[in-house]
Amino acid sequence: MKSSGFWGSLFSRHDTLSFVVLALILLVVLPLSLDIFRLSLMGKYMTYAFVALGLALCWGYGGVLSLGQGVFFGLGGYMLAMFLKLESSDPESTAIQTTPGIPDFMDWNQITELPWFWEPFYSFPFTLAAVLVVPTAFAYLIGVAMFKRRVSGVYFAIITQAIAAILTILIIGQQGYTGGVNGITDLRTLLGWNIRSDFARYVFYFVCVGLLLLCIVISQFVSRSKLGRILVAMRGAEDRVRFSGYDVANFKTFVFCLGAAFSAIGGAMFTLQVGFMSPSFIGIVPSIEMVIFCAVGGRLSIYGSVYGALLVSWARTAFSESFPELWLFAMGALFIAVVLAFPDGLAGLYNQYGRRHVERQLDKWLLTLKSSTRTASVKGVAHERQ
Amino acid sequence: MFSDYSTSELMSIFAMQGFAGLTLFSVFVLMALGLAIIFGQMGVINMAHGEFMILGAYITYLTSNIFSQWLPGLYGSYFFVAMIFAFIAAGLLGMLVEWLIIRHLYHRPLDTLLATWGVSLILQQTYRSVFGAREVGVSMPDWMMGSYPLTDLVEVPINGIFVMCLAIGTTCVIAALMYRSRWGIQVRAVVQNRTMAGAVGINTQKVDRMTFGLGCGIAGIAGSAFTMIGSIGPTSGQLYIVDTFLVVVFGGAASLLGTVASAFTISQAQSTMEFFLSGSMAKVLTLLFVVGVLMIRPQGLFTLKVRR
Amino acid sequence: MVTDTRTKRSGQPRRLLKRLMGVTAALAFSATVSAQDVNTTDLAVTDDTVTVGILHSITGTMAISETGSVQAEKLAIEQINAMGGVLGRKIEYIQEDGASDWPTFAEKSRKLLTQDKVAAVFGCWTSASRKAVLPVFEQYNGMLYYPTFYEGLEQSPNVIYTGQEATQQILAGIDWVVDAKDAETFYLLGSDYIWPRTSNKIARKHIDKLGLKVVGEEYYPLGHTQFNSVINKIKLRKPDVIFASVVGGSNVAFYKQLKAAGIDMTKEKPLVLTISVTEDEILGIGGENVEGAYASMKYFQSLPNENNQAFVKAFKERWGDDIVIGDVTQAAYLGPWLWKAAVEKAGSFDVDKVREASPGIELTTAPEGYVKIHKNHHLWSRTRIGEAQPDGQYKVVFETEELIEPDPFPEGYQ
Amino acid sequence: MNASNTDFVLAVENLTVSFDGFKAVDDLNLYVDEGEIRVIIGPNGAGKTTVLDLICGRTRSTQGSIRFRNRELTKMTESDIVKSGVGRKFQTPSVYTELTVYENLEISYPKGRNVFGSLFFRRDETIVRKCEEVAEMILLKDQLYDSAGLLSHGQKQWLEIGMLLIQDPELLMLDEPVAGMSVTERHETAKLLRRISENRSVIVIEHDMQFVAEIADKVTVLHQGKILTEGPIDTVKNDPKVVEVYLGH
Repeated sequence: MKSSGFWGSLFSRHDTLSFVVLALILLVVLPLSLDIFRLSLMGKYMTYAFVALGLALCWGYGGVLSLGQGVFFGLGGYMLAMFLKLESSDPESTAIQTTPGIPDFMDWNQITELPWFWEPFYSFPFTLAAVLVVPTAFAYLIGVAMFKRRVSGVYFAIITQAIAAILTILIIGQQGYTGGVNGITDLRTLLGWNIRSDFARYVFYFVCVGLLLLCIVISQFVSRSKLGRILVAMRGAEDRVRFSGYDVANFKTFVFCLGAAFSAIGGAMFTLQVGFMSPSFIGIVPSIEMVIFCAVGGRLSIYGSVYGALLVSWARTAFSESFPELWLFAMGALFIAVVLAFPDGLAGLYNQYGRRHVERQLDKWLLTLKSSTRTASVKGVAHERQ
Repeated sequence: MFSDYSTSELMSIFAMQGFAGLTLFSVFVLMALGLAIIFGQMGVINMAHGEFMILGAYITYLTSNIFSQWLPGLYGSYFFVAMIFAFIAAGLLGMLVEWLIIRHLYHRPLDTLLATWGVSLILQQTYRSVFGAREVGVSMPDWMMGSYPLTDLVEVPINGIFVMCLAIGTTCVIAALMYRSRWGIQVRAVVQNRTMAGAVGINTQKVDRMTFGLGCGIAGIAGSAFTMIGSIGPTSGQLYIVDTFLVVVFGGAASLLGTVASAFTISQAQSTMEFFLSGSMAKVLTLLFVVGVLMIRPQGLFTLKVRR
Repeated sequence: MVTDTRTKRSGQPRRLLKRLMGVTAALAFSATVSAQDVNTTDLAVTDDTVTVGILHSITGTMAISETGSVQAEKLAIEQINAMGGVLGRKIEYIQEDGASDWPTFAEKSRKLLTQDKVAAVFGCWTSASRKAVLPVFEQYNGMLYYPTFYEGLEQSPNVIYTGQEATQQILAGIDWVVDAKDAETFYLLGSDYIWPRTSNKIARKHIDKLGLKVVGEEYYPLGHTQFNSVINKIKLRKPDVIFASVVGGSNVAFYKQLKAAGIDMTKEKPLVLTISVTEDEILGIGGENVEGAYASMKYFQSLPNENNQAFVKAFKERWGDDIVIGDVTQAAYLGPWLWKAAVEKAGSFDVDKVREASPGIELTTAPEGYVKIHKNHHLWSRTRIGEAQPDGQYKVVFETEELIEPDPFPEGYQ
Repeated sequence: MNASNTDFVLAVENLTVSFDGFKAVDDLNLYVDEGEIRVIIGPNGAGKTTVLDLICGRTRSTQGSIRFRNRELTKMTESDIVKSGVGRKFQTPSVYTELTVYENLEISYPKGRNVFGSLFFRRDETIVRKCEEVAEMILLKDQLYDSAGLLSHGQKQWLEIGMLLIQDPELLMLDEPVAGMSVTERHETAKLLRRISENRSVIVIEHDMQFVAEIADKVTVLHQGKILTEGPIDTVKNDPKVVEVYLGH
């Protein structure tokens, strides 16, 4: 229990429970109960959970609704896809092309030389850095430009939507450099390792879970820090925060960048697990869908947003398998119902009905645990705020 | 790039290009007017706006079928009847949506976005179930097709003129309603202070419902007009939604004049750039221009500076 | 990327055996062979049924285009079943919705192959969806029958391309406008993605070879609905031919605005040569708006041959009198039949054997006439020129004499 | 504008702001002394709140200068103005209803004000003690760990004043601090203000004349964006111009 002080500062007792339950579900229950096909689907849904998590911070905590999270998801995914594409475009396997050694779609577009901005993506460390840095830097630019000018609320949402539209058109239009509407496809290996094998799928699933849990820890850290409280304060009384000496724009930019970085990680994991990246993730529809994942799960809840992403994606697959013609009705009705009846989503429902019971049980359980071991650190529990 | 053409050719091109810009302008105005009322006046982010337009288009399609089957003699005038039906149908559906969903959400504007997105999904699937997944074609009465030749090169499309007249007419009616009628005053009162408006005896619920219905009804008219220039399918509405929102936001949400001015600016920018650049780049640059201006003037082109 | 390691591995003795089996099956396939013999790779084959997959978008923006393909594939399967099925087994199908979303296509194809163990999949429409599922089919060794005319530049051992690749469609069309209409100048216009761009590239090279002139080339984003500017440019440049590969909703807008701007396609110049407007699209555009345009394709609903008359009749009986049948719908209809023929030739549902049996398969009953699978997995086919009529049908005005050889990697056009 | 250095804490000179031609504040001059409590009164729409908005940077002036300890404020960002020592309470109590009283005060404590500072901010003894001290001063010691949303209207006003106190500003601006308070609460507030002003200057906007009389060193009467008169409360109250303005409508 050495780390209880640090852990305790990040996680309340109930957060700990939520974290452990989620980790157990993702690491133990699902891998044991699902075959590899369903499990890698779960892995795919999990990549959306990164975006939803980022939105919970941005939108739930910071009050900044972005309808362009797909941009960052897509950018992260594209960064990795560029690396993988270069790896699978070695001169032997592309010998049939006019210019061997460059990605196939470039050859189709009469490009005879690798464009300069593709060059660095031969390097794996550079790519990993780019996955995080490029989307975050882009978010920073947007954030500074928007928030310093006090663009907020609906206006921000619509502008981010326009940015998503711009980027989609650009990527589709510059198909010689980007693969166009097809995207970057036919990715085979990562550092010589077949990414399509079942084994690779298992590995990616667990890597994905690991990264998601890491992002949750980071979110916990942020939300329980003073910055988290400032965000909550800002959402209610922005002027008060501003006139308490805070530069509100910086805080919004930070949380927007953090959401972008999470989305980018999700995008990169998506590329790995699905094996391609295309502009259809950058557009408006996926961006709004991700907002809806977050809303269904509970925009104010870190864990809720994750469950929201997993459940809605799962429901969509299930519905479209059994009633393909009806799933739009079901989804539409679900969104309306969530907004009208449970504005705080699943997490709100849980807080209203389940939480008290769970906490009581948890108390009881901790008490017996304590009295039976006697050695348990009292500090860890006493540290909790009342 | 102009050296290949004679002066008269150039003149005609500029004339035609100007007209193309005006047509685009009319299209934008029609798209945006309904939303300017719903979003600008009521603050509801109606993501189903495109689907309301498509409802108008489908109603037009149905009316045209009815006329060609039962009243072939009156076919030339079916379009006007169709527009009235489109207005009524979209308006009624709008009022229904308002009653079922929107009225619970006036204090949570961003949530209207999510709920209306749900509405748009449901409407899309409804259209698909009722009208089939394929696009439907609407044939125009003969007098609306073709064009009126001014010179050898310059030809003015008749449906372009029609759309333009429609846009101007609708704008005038809406402006008169909003700024000259008693109802308009009530709407603006409710927008500015819901509680106070209720206290002075305005039936705010009724005003809200009528306003939302009116906005949707105009979307229906727009959709009806778009059967002349665009496609009608279950998902066609999505094509318009981003452009529509940008026009409204760019103009300054609360101002009708702003919406018109912004439609003019964006359409001229786009059609000019389309002539010199490829279509894709023109679109990208137009959007960038709009985003850029919005960064400098976040509240849009036309908003009053008010004391807070 | 063309070589198939699995085929190499199978070796000589097996090939002989397979050939023998093929003969046996062809002689008397009605005498049911037990499931283990015709299925050594654990596909969903029982003693009386075989399961295949249908994978198209029935929701989302692409549902508009893909509906016809689904209908054609279902019709073909029903007809085959009515004739006794394949190797004595009734075909059952599992339909999945790609929802116009490429990852969903990949996900669903993986499900069909690994969960449902289908023997073949009929599906996909856009290139993007095909590109998305291709790795899945290669990994799990599935067989995809892909119906759309497309840009070429691909030749997978796991796909049979039942539509035309770009050169088949384009070269004949351009040759025809040059010969029959004395066209000298061309304006190339397309939606902004790979198929129109590749098609226009091929068209441009061919036009150059003929010593003629391209006076403009233009692309608009998918879903764009305002074409007045480009129409003005066309009026200015006065091309003899507008070579159009605009797709989807943009199509409707383009032709309506073209007509409204006073360009009368029924007159001589400029004439429109399209490679993207099938009878399906005309339904949305309205026949009177495309009247006089020429389309270069392998199939039109109005083809007069007997096969086609029977097909059109059956299709209308099954799906309603109002329905129209376009090029892709017919190509989709070929899929199950080509698969059936290959399975019967191979005497097995095993994908490797079906693949090996496929090249050389002929179909004399195809609505478009006679087709044959080339060893590059595309079809030999004729290209026709149709002139659009106000009733939404095409009148066939020209037909190539020979079957055109498919050439997905055309020398000199890349 | 060639404003010279002065001894005043705050020197507002020739300040004008117009909204689409309407001059909400018109060529205003205002000087506030060290340790002074200045009350601004005036009828609705006189431009009182706008003056505070201008000083704290919420609204940008059209022309004129605002000098705080001889530093020009008109070009500074809001947060820099706060950091230079100007605090401001809003007309409607503006507290963070989703946080506890303690957290409200802690956020206002001038430490960890930038992004990373706040991210790695750790609570320490000094801060806790300071918050408790202020809570006692504003009579909210017992509610320290309650959610601020549960406080009464008057208590919210006090909390907001406390949030300003913890920043230790040299100039404190309060917009209607006793609105919605009971008579006893008003007295408490008056006492509080007296104590606060021992080591800082305070500008108060208020309507309640009894309260004004209780606290004001000097009263400024604004009317239509201009100063009508200025002076001790008794002089001002009997000025016929003021009576005219208040009763004339």
